[in-house]
Amino acid sequence: MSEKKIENRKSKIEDRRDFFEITTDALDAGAIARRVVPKTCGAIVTLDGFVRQFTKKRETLYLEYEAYEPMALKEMEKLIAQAYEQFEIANVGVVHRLGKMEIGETSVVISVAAPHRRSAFEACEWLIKELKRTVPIWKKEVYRDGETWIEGESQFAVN
Amino acid sequence: MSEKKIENRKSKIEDRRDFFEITTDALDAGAIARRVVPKTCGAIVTLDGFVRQFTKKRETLYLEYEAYEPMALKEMEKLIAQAYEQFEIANVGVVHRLGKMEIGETSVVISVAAPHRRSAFEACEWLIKELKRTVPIWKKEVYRDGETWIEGESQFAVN
Amino acid sequence: MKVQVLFFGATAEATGKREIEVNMENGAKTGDVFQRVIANFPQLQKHTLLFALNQEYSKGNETIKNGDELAIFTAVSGG
Amino acid sequence: MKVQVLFFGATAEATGKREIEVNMENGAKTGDVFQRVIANFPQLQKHTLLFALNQEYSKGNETIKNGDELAIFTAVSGG
Repeated sequence: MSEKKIENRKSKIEDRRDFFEITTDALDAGAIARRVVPKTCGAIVTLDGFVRQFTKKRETLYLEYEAYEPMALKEMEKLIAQAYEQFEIANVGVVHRLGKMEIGETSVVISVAAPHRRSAFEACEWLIKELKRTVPIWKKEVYRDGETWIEGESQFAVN
Repeated sequence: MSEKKIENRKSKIEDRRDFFEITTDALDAGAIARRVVPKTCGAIVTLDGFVRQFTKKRETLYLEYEAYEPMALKEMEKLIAQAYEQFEIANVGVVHRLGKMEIGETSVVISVAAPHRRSAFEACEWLIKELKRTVPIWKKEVYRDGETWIEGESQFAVN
Repeated sequence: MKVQVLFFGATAEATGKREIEVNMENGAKTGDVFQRVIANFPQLQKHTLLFALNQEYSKGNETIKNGDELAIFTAVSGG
Repeated sequence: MKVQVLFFGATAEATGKREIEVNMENGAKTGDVFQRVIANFPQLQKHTLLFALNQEYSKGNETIKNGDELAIFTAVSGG
């Protein structure tokens, strides 16, 4: 498991415990969420993204995720830093799983704790949107009749 | 555990599995979230509300939740029905715990699965806001030097 | 005509009761019941009170029936 | 001057390689490297490509240094 912790980030909240990780282990959304709990917060908002069985009626058998891992961790760290600039949040946890995933298995978990619920919802939604746009991770969908590397939409495209 | 399931609600999504429950058991947010997963969805948004240690610098030792249980279940059912009218969502799970809860223990979990992430975030946030406003559940905060039944703000107040 | 009135949380604590039975004349409104209960337990007046009839929020204008379940409680604080 | 170019996912599949080494003249820009790689692997042209230099997104205008780590990949699709 690649793991980084952010130290010394400015925040009004003491007791910081951000993390962003890439792992091939199965993800437990509830357990990840509880790691972002500071004493001054009363709510966590969690996004649990997982493998969908049907996309536009085409049946997916399983997925494979691959990452440019050191760059992915850097981009995750940037996203968390940007989230702190935009939202009043206390802690953020982002974990993305790599490798083969069966239907229903969790591929990504983003948990945000905040003193105010509203900020937690906003930051969590912003983080998943940006993660899908900027963090170098790719998924291959494997169907009965073939497989496709999914290509996202990105403002970074230069050609 | 009081448990109700909503049958026959209109939805574009097959494979419905809503639930709303009141329980004195410990809540596992991740496990609750996974119960709302239909095959056509790829994301769950979960709100995990728990016992805060400090509220405005006053230290809470523990909390006690009490409900007007049959009415609370009716109000939860209404909220879920209203959520389906307002948001394109696939499944909703709402579980509130009653009784004594220690610092950090989860008091409420709301999980929403939807084909589109945006709707899941919106519906989850709307549901917790409305639950706090309309569902007859009360919490008593117990401090070192006393205890208080917390009184919310409600549009239903008639005096 | 007898109706049941339930208390929860702060109202149970204030009245020292979880439930009482109230005898009302025919044709009485739920609001009449709530007023009578508050007159008997004036300590309830310092709270912002909500009312319910048969497990639905009530504005006090329903005519009561024998065996109705009424409730008086403070603004909710779950979550 | 030698730089390393990494491929991932669709670009690794299209090129049949995970990584290549490219020899460039002094003063070359990252964009020059990317263009040369695409010329050598024209099958990359049918993809929307993103570029990175030393694990940061690149617009192709940086001057390369010996040992730089470049990468060519398709628009990301994690989550």
